[in-house]
Amino acid sequence: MARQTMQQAVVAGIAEEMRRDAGVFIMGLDIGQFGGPLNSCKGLWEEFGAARVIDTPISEGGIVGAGVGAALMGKRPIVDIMFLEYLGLVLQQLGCDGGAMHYYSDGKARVPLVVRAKFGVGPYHGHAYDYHAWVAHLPGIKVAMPSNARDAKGMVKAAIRDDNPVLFLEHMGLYHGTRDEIPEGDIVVPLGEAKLVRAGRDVTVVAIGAMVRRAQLAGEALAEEGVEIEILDLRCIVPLDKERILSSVAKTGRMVVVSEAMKFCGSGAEIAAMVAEEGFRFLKAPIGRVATPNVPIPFARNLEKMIIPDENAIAAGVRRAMATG
Amino acid sequence: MARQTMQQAVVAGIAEEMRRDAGVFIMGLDIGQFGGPLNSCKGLWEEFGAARVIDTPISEGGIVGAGVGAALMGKRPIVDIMFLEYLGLVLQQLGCDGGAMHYYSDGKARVPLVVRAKFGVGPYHGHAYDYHAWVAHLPGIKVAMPSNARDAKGMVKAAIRDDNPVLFLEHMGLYHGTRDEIPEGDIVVPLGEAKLVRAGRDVTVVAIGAMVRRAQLAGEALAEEGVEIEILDLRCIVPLDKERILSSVAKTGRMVVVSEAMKFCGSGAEIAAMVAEEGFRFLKAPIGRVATPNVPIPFARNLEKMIIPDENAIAAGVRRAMATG
Amino acid sequence: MSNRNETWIALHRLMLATRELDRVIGAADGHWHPALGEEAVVAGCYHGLRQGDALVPHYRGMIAASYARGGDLARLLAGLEGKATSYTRGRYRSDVCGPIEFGIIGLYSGALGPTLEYAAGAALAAKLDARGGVALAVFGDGTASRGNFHEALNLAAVLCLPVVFVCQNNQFAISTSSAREHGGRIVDRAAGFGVPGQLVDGNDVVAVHDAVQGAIARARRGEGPALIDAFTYRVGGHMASDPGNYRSSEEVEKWKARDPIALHEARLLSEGVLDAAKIAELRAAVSAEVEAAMRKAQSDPMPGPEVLGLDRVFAGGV
Amino acid sequence: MSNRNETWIALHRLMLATRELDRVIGAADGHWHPALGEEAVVAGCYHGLRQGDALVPHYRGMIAASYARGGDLARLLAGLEGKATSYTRGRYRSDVCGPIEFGIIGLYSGALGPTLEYAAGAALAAKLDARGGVALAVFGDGTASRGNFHEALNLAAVLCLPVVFVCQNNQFAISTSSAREHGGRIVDRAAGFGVPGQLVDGNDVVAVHDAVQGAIARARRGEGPALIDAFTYRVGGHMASDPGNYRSSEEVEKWKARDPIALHEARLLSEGVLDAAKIAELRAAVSAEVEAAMRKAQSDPMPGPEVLGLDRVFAGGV
Ligand SMILES: Cc1ncc(C[n+]2csc(CCOP(=O)(O)OP(=O)(O)O)c2C)c(N)n1
Ligand SMILES: Cc1ncc(C[n+]2csc(CCOP(=O)(O)OP(=O)(O)O)c2C)c(N)n1
Ligand SMILES: [Mg+2]
Ligand SMILES: [Mg+2]
Repeated sequence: MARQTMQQAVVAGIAEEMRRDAGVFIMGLDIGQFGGPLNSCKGLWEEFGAARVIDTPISEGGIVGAGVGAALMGKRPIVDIMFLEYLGLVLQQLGCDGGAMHYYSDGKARVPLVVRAKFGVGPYHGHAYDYHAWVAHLPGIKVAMPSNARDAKGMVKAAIRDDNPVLFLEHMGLYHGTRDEIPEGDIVVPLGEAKLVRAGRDVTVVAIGAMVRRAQLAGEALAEEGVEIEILDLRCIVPLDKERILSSVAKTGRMVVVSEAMKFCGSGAEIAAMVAEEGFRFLKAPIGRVATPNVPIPFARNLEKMIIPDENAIAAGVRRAMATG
Repeated sequence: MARQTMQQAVVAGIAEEMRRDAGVFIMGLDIGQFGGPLNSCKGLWEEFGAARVIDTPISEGGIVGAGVGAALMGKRPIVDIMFLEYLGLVLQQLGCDGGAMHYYSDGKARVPLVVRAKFGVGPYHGHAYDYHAWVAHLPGIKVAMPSNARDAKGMVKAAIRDDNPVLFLEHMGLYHGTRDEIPEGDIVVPLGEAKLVRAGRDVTVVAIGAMVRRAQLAGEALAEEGVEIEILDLRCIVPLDKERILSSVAKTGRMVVVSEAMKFCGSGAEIAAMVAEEGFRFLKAPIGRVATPNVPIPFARNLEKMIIPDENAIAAGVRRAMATG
Repeated sequence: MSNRNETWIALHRLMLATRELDRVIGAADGHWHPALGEEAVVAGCYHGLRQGDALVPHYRGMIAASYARGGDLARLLAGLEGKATSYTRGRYRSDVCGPIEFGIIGLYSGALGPTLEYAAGAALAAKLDARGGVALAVFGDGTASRGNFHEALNLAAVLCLPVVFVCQNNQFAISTSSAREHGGRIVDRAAGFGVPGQLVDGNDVVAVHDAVQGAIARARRGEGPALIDAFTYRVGGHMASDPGNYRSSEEVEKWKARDPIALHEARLLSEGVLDAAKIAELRAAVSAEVEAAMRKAQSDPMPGPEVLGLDRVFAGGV
Repeated sequence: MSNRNETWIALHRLMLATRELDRVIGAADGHWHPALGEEAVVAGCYHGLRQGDALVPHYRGMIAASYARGGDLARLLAGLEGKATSYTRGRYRSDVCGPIEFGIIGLYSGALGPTLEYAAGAALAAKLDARGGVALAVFGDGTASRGNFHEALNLAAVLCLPVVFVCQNNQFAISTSSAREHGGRIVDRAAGFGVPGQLVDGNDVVAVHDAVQGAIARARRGEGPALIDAFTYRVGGHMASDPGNYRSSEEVEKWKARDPIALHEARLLSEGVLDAAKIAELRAAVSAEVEAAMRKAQSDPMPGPEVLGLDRVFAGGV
């Protein structure tokens, strides 16, 4: 057992896969000797050398495109684009083209590519934008977002072994935060399985990434009011674990979807719409969405704090859900 | 009164605005002497010359970026990117940067930019993808999609006069189709107002673009079964006309959202989620979504036809909504 | 027959096939993008690649590229309408995307540009394997205005990747002439990346072929990428249905007079590689082959709903 | 005082301010991106623009650019933390985005590259107005790897836009040295767009200023865009907190010895523009000004919730 931060766990997972499979390599800006922003690749260059830990120019489209090309030729590239804020620079290659190749080739092309990106409001001021819904809208590409170090390791390993492009998201607010016990051995967390992190009878709270911990805090506060929420850590937006969501709502009859991404047309809308369509018979109350409003993230720390959902906002959303039905 | 196709109406609207305001100009690929793919700019070069109808290289990011820059300096550029399929090439400039400038500058910057794009399954085989949800997810930019020639003219004029970036979407299946009577004079259709195109008591059908006509056909078939649907032509995704949607659902208690865009994380999810949150008390049945499944649009015409919602799929969605509650 | 003669005949055969494809498909489909006048670039590039090399063709010439790599012509033509017999069973179009099973990376969307980056990535894979593999990327002069060109060339230069970039420079991007498409010459962009640039007569199939093969050999030796500007002219319209009236007929006629097939035919005759009878025979054989393939493709069935495969979007299913 | 002398003193003043900003901000904020060693490029570019010209600065040097255009130093520094007194009242950061009211187009996101396209667009607006306005875009050598560089330069070339592109070439993009960032030299990219390219000593403020002003004058005359490669060195770390240990200290020392401020000071002395006493006076004045502004900024309040303005995202409201 090792106690590791999310940053350490992700790097450890990548290193294990690079040891296991000579076809795995990683490229990105400043990931070599520099170790990557926020140490996102710390130690990889020292162990695997410049041939497999490749520093590149500031050409996000070029390196994701090169990742697609190398993946088509049988490699398993990992591309670190630094920040999810740059997703708009790579969407064509990663999503539109990369996601379609397997299907369009009638199953003959495979694109086992992982694109890593940091995001989220946290101690690092800037680059917080979370645009993952764009990729989730596209066919043929998976979207993973761990909420803790253990899952981060297991999910990055699953992502690397996956034969599809995977967007792997690392929240900067969780990155160097608390440490988790990581079991020895080959832990792999299959993509597409949500995790029950708190059982409860009253309201289903669907959260992801940094929102999971905040939902847990809200859950503790609400318990004191006698409200027991059930929290699902979604872990992946694609594939979406519809079964676990629906069966929880079947039990509670109420749902609040929590998201750090902007609300309008965010992936929280998909989850709410899915339940409004497929789980309507279970619902006793409106489906609440607690999300960042559609506003450019303001820079001043205090303004920034006002727009990102915290435990109070989540608890308030739950209380609204309890107030009807 | 002139009888015009959507293509003619859009061009006429642009020409009127170019006559009105010397700051309006248009740029894009092959829009000059060539007249634009599908005649999207036919006649503009002849009337306004190469200084205001500007042919550009194949540099979608560059020309949308140049549009942003010119707009910041007080012009009112229109950029024709040919096809919405290329949205991924311009998202940073148009959406992430362009949409944030007004807010981030504390209201001092204005980006009166219109980006036009054709899309949709129709007689033109290819370039059908509808990625508008990406832009709708971003703050500070509007998204307009007319369903008929008259609205197209009024909306393109409103878009040009708007002080925000607007993504203006032209469906290729409607482009050279039926002609509408276009009243003389300065018709302007404000962005953000949905239109009631069929009144009915049983189910609210929210549609947009080419789906409006199909919903109307479904409405006729359903009427023979005694089911009266109320059809809203959304016209804009941003701003979203929440009031009209909610008041229709308040009346009918049922809603089906129809969309040619892919279902997962599409804008139809936002509409469903909004009603599941704010109109839950009206709902008697699950909110149905009739949309294109998340699959790369297959090329064979018969396969393509299978995935795009038609009047039968819409009617089936309505019948499902009627079957419960 | 000497090695050189064999190559020259093969080049001629591929040029003839390219032209026959234009004739036969163009008659059936107004949306077809003919390579009329550009056959020397098509044949010069696509003939003679090694098994295992990655080929990233320009869309204009994609069917010829797929054929040159061993694709079945009838199946390729079936892909024009998405017939069940095509390489993707109708899921995708063959005119912009060749079969991946022949090492071809085509356009998987309508967007021009990213394929240059896929070529760089394929070359990176080859470099990691260190077995002398290369990637060949062909693209239009208009496509060279996209930022992807810049990022791909720079990345290839910095990482010293075994990739050859060839601009099929037909001087037009739809209606946009070179002067309005790019400042400067494409070939002069090479220096900005520290990469050798070579201008070749794109109407001389042997010149194109030799330049491409030379650059490929250099790349195989680990000496890095190269840019070739194969300068030619789009004699036809952008599409079969495009009258191309945005340029003078004198200009078109001038270039027609430098027809690459006629030029090479004259060389084959003057160098005694083939006589007139053999040349006519070759033409007739190619023509018959293309026509037969087209007839077959046209009578092939459309795919059934089982091809749709909504649960086959991801590798591994769902 | 002669025109030349005035300009030289103003350039010196702006270099001194740039260095003082680095010293004062760097001490307070480890995330600050110092322009240490690059002051000649900063001052040489940003001094002397006309009212109405569009300025699109590099992020490194943004505060100095905003100051040079007339921004209030205390308000600019207040923007480092998003204070209520800053030009955007805290909605956005001043270190990467100068106030639009001074004709500055900054970075409205973290993405490097698109600003070159905004500059081309601002130049297009100026061209349509035909009143001799120009746009000046400054960007890093690392940024030059982005496709935006290519698209912006090509567009500017083809449309003959009045825009000057200056590469603040400090030979590093974070830890990535020139050799690993770009094949070839930045200046050599100009020829590929048919645009004049000029390499200048980026440690000589007069050389930079003259080159930039020359290119601007040319652009004003309607002769189109130009690219200037202002070659210098990033003496400091990427951020104030970066030890920069991915390069040799000899290399750093070598460049420190060519300190642009010392070089220009020597010239001011030897040409008799200023004597030692006047130079010391200038230094002290600039230092006092920057320190006072910083004190003011640091004591300013953070914004209240009224600044949030969720209904002010769109012009015209909502
Ligand atoms: C990114 C992008 N923009 C626009 C188009 C539309 N388009 C299709 S072909 C073409 C012209 C391409 O010119 P070039 O690269 O010179 O190839 P050519 O047609 O001359 O063979 C254009 C603009 C596209 N396919 N992709
Ligand atoms: C598109 C993009 N990719 C990556 C980054 C992260 N980043 C911030 S500064 C920087 C280095 C920029 O290098 P250069 O353009 O040479 O400017 P310098 O820092 O040397 O002044 C990078 C990579 C970014 N801001 N934008
Ligand atoms: Mg061309
Ligand atoms: Mg630099």
